[in-house]
Amino acid sequence: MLRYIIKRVLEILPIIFVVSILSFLFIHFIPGDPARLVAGKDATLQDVQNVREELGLNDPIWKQYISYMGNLLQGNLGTSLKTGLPVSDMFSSRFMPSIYLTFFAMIWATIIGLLIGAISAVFKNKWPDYLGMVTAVSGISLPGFWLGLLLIQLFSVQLGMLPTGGSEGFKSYILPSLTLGAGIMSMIARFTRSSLLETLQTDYIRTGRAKGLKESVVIIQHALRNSLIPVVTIAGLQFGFLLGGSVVVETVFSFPGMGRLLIDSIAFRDYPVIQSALLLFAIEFIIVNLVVDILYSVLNPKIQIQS
Amino acid sequence: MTKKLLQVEELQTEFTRDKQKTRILHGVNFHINEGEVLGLVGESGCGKSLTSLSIMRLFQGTTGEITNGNIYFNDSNLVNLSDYEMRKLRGKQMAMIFQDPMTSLNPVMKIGKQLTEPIRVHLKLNKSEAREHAIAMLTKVGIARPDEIVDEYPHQLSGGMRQRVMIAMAMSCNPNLLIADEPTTALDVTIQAQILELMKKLQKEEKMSILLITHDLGVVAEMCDRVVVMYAGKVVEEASVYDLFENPKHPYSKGLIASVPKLGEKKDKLDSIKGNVPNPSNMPKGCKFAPRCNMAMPICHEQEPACLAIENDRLCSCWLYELETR
Amino acid sequence: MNSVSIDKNEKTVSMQPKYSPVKEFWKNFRKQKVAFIASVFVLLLILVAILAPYIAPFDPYKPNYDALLEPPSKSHLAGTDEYGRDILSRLIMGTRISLSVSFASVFLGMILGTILGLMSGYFGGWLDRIIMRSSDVLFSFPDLLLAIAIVAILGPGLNNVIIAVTVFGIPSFARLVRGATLEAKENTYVEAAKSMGAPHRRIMYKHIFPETVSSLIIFVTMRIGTAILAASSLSFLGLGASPETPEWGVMLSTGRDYLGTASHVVIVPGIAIFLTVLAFNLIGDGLRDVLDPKTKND
Amino acid sequence: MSNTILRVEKLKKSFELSNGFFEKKKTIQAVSDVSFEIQKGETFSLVGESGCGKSTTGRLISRLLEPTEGSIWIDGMEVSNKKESQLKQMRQSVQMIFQDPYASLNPRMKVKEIIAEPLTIHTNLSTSERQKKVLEILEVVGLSEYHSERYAHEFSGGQRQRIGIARALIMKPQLIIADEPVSALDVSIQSQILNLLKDLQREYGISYLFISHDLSVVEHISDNIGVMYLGAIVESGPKDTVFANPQHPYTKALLSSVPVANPRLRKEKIILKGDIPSPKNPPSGCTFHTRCPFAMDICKKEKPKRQQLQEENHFASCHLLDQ
Amino acid sequence: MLQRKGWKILLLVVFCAIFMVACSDDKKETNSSEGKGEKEPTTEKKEELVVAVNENFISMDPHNTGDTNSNSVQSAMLEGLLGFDDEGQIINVLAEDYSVSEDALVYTFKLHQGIKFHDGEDFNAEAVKVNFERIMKDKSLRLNSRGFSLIKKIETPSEYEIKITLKETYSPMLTRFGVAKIISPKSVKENPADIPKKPVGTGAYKFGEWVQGDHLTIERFDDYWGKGDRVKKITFKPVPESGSRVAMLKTGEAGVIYPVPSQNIAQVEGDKNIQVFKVPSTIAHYVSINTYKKPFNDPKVRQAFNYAVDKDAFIKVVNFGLGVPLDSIISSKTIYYKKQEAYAQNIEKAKQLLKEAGYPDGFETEIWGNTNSDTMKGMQFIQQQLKQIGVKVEIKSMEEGTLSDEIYGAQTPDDAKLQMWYVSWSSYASDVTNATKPLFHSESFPPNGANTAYYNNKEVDKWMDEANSISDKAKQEELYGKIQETVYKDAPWIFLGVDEIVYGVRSDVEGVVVEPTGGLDVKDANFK
Repeated sequence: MLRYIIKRVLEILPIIFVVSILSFLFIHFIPGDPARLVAGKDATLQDVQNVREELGLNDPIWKQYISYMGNLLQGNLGTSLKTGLPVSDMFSSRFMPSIYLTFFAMIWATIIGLLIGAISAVFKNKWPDYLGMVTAVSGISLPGFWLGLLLIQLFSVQLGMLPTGGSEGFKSYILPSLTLGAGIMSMIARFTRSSLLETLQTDYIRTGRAKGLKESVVIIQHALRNSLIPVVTIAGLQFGFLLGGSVVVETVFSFPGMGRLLIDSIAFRDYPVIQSALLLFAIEFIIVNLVVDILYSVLNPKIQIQS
Repeated sequence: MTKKLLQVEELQTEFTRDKQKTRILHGVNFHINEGEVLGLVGESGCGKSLTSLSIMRLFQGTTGEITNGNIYFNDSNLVNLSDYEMRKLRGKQMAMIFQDPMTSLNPVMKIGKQLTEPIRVHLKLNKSEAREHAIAMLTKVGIARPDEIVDEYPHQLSGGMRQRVMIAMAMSCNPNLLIADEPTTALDVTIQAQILELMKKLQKEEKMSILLITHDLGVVAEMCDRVVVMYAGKVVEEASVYDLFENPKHPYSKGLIASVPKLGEKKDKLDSIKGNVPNPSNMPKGCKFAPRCNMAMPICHEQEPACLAIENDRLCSCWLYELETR
Repeated sequence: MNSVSIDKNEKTVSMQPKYSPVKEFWKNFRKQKVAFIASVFVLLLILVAILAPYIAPFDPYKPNYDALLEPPSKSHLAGTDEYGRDILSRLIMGTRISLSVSFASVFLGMILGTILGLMSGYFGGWLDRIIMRSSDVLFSFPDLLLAIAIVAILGPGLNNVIIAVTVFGIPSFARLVRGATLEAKENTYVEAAKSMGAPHRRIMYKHIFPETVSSLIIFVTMRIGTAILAASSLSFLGLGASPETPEWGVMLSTGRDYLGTASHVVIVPGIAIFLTVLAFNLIGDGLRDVLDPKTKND
Repeated sequence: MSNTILRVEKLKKSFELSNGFFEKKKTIQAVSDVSFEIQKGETFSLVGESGCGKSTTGRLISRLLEPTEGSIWIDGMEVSNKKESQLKQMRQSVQMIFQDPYASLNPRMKVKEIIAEPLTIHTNLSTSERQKKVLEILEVVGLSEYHSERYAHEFSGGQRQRIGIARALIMKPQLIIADEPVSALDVSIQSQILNLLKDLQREYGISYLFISHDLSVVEHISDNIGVMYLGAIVESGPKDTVFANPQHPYTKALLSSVPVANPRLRKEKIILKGDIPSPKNPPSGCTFHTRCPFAMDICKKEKPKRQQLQEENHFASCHLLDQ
Repeated sequence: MLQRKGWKILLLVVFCAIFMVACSDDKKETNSSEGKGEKEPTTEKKEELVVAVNENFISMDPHNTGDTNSNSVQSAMLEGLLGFDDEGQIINVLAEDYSVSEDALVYTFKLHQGIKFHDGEDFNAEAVKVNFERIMKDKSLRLNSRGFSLIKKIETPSEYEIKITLKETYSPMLTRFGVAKIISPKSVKENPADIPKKPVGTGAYKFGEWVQGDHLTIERFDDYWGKGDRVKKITFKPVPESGSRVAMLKTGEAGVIYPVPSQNIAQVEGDKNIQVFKVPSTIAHYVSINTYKKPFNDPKVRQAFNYAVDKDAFIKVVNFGLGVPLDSIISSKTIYYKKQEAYAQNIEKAKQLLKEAGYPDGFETEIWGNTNSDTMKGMQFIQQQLKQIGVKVEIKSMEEGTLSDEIYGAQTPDDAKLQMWYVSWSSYASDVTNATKPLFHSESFPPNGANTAYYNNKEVDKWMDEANSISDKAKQEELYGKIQETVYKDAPWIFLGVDEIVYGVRSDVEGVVVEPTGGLDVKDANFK
């Protein structure tokens, strides 16, 4: 198992390398001169050039990349062009709230999604199924930011029950994670339903019934676990969607997380911050998929992990 | 002389699709004696598998339902039992093995767990007792290293081994009746020979009855005491295995037996039955075999023949004999 | 040819009406009541989009500084916005924009993705690896960010929104088609065509592509919903259509400042987006039930 | 020699399996040693259990797969080393029929399109000319014009297989490779198709490479047969000789395992122990030694050679024959 | 097989651990927020003031700060030699007195004695020198390019006297001495990396903690040299969503919110617990018109635009009725402001002017701006207004970086693609140079400045240069009067309006002021 993980991590490295190059190229490809933005609208050409020199933006791109990567390997994410603060400092207070946010979103979405999906499948073409599926389809059809705005209006402004934003205390996570998870919840519910329906048609479910097992045992012990396998894959893939969605949700809820930092930094062409944030996102995504793969092998004995 | 273990009377089963009912079984009649191997033969779509599912009442998740008829098993009518009572029977007194051992075992559950499930439910053994029982069953069906196999997953076993596991599972509560639905169709010939041999041996040892459902006349000839031939949801002929192969009465049985190429038999041309099996939603009027029958008479296209005893222990559903006996 | 045992058992076939895939599809699709209603809704939307300039009660661009942010009333059924423009008229015009943006981007993405996916799945090998690895990399960036980047590079405007939404749809289409291709490739009739010496082009076009069509149709329908959402998210972040455009996302974005004071400005376009996306998703679901053999169970 | 339509020599095919970047590659020997020939107008059958490589052999001959080693001559021309672009001639003279009549016909094409596909690929005939040919061939396989406008899935298995045969026949091929053509069919239909195949052979002088696991069917249709086990032909010869006087223990066991449709002929069988080994790691020496009731020490170490037996064209590979 | 089970357990443990970390963290925070006491009415004097602002703080480095909010926080902690009063005019702070030489090149400051930094260091001329030298050396600091790079030498004749000589005249220098806050020389020498994170100054408050993106806290410095009673602790919170800020003020979660979103003013104005203040600012909104390009090289076209736009409607529609029309090229709060006769809306006259210029049917043009919702709103307004005189305007809202690239990427006026730019400008009320030179001087064409109107008037150039080279205030006033008159008539802009800044304060809070520049001054904040 350990060997497998090491192997997988080794496989990740080249991907991260490619991602780092791509994101580097990508941010330098976007028009916009950070030196100009740092210097201000009223700055003279000389001022701008001074700033550019000072920030090392006059070096050729490959040189900038190498120095960035060199610093990165020493654990130094660089210094923000906009704030002059170390990027790691800017991340430290924003990273965990973002992680919690995605995590809460993922968790409620998974639990509720599985529940709705399973109920829908078991009561196929009966009212619980219809209700469940209407909920699910609505969930993916709602624009995230709109849902967020409405939730703020209802729960924060009208009812005053929950804070409108920030990351202070569990309460402030409720609305953003609700908004963020809605889409995933729907996806999971739909996949669980169809996967479970497919599983319920299989021969081994019939075998289970032929053994004289209770229907609940058949569904929970035999069917559910098998139908989880595709659901896990989907959930993993959707995580990328979550990261993307967090950008919008964090904006709506003025949530101090990585997504908003990224948007702000893009606006300011704060290269070191964008670069590191993108890398972090990619790594997060890759790690989640690694976890999914491991989970997958736990669920599916056919995927043997050689130790 | 012999006691009837299972008696199926006028069994009718229907499926609903788009609010339309399609009858697949059109009144099936047959019985199984204690300690007997009964073969149920017929081509695909004739309803033989559905007959077995009807007996087990395994309709969950489908729209199938028994709309008429009785199934007497050990004096109780299975049609009238509650779901709970039925569950108590399934796996305990009536067990079943299926065609495809690859898909009939749960891929994510260890063999041991799957085997002990019916043991724990029906025999009320605790975990370790059940495990021991399971290992004993695996030994019985000729699996080497049974104590290791219980901790393995189905995909780690070969097809033959899996079918052995299925048999062990079916036999674990010592059932009176084993329904084997095409148990060897998915297996290679040499493995089929092993499994058939095993089933024969177990049947003799345990003195149980087997309802063997197959399309392979060779398997029937090898295994069965008596044979029921089905066509389009009905029994067309019932006879002892010797009678049937030596002197088939129904034109369908005749055609079927004649169309099988037999080893060592030199024929330039095989006999065959013309046409195709009719679609269940679009059954011909009268005798369902009439459109394909060489000996069809006008009445055959009009009216369905009854199933009549034509000799000792022989039944046949054909106007040829009905007219004869009249 | 007397020796051949001829059997023209026409009866079993001729009793059924002649089979036509379109009729069959129609017959099954009509049974999907929800999806059917949803498609009627979408057809209406398309009609509204086509007739928009004729049915809009007011000029959707004309401001009226004396009637700012009026709640829904008899004259303005959906109220007015922050310039006193009639929201209903803007909504009607917006149908045209939102639908055409999403249709265009989805179809472009579909065409490109399908070509890539077909090639990737059919030829396999290094081509497959390159295409799939690149889509992996694309996937590892949050898709909205990708769109933001593209718009940042290309500049704002509806055309660039279309390009952005197209680009981030390509990998999904490529993956879907690749999967379907791999599956279709396993069909014996593909092998049969190969054994007859059919060229790759013919096999891909005649035997493999048609197999991917039904999953494509389903995906396209769902994707249109996603595209509407993506385009409006971009507009919401100020990167989409120019602000006077009555695009639904823009309406939402500019309206959000008035949520507390004139909530109809936000709620109305939000509902329009929601219902439209919902309709497309419901149609997709219905199509899946009709077209996807996997979920067909009787 | 000119009478030989197909000659296969020492055919080998191995597949490489890899699980990922860092895994060692594994090789599967799907076909390790196959040699035989088919005369014009004759049927040669390859028989064996699943995984023995008989279908792979068929695919190699039709060049759906590239042989790793060995040579294939069709009508005197070597095709094993030719590129796809050079195979036009061969693609016309060799046609295939497949096991699953459901999967081998494109469900989205009308029957006439399916049958005309080889014509579309290889000829420049006009639509009406193609149509004419299609109707002719439909007649031959026992279908009518009426069927040509329909889709394949509207037909029953037997009818579909007829369509498949019509498609193979339309180019007037010299050799048809039939991969388990009847094993998916019900017995009553199976016999119709077998009869049709035999009739066509008589009429057009086609040769068949008939691949099947069903010994009874094989006995009925073949002139010569080859018995395969784990990628190699272990015994081959004229049908009558092999069936009446099998020499390889595997052939014997196989023949004895077939259930006989006659209850009076129930007999003691040779039951082989164990399962068929995986081609991923085939046993050493004679690949059959793990299951052979007569295995000797030498069988574990040495591969037996192919030997000519008393009767003409009867070959077998077994150490027992040396005793 | 045990291995598999082991993994399941491990996974479970990991999940639980993350959960627990998450939860425990939350609990802590929830407790602390409950303990803040704002929610429970207490009779005791409150000790913590929460200030909700609209944006994140960027940096605490006073020499490198461009944003208002960071500035507001800093000004409670740090002080400069000079400072600004409520009207934005220059006053003495750390300097007891100062003088400027006739040639406007030498600045001499006399410093207050006995002042200590928060870290115990003494404030003296040496400390000032260390600060100024830091700015002079590091070219990436904002203040470097704003005057300090012009310093020729710094002399410290005595411990509390400092003399600064410039290479060339630079009239905003006094303002710069107000902006350049002095931080402890120890931190400059020993911990320069910490300056943007936790500055050490001489102000009334000292730095507490800063959780990026969440809050920043400052605490009362009890050894402050200045006078006054003030609250013990102030917490600044960035709350970008307008509605949320208002909600915080209403619930008392925040004692001060800044700014109050204009569309929400109505919601809070009636509340007796809340006071709403409106302050005229130096923030001028305008559309700069590329005077170098056809058809805008004709002043008639530009004047026509000015006549076409209804400034009152602008304030009503775009600014929620807040603000005043821009009736000069600088805001009324800026020094030397001279009111001009505003262009009142007159469509007929506008059409007439267009006709005279040769465009009776109008023409097509485009307007650029960033993606702020306010900007987009303003651009739409311009579009609607110009439509009345037949001019079709296409709106191009660009993301800030792209926009600046498009504008400053043009190396010569010929390269410029810009036609109209919707933008705003603000400078210190005391600094008229910066409110004019970068915008109207011909040396300031992009990329060398923000003269995006490519306004080129040699006479105006001359006046500006002259005003910059002297220290005579009366003369300066005269010169700037002429400049305003000339430029306003030439109409290189569409003059729109000057913002009013709105901030909300709970009734029990006093001493909170907003300067015209937009800086929030809380150093004298207290509860009543």
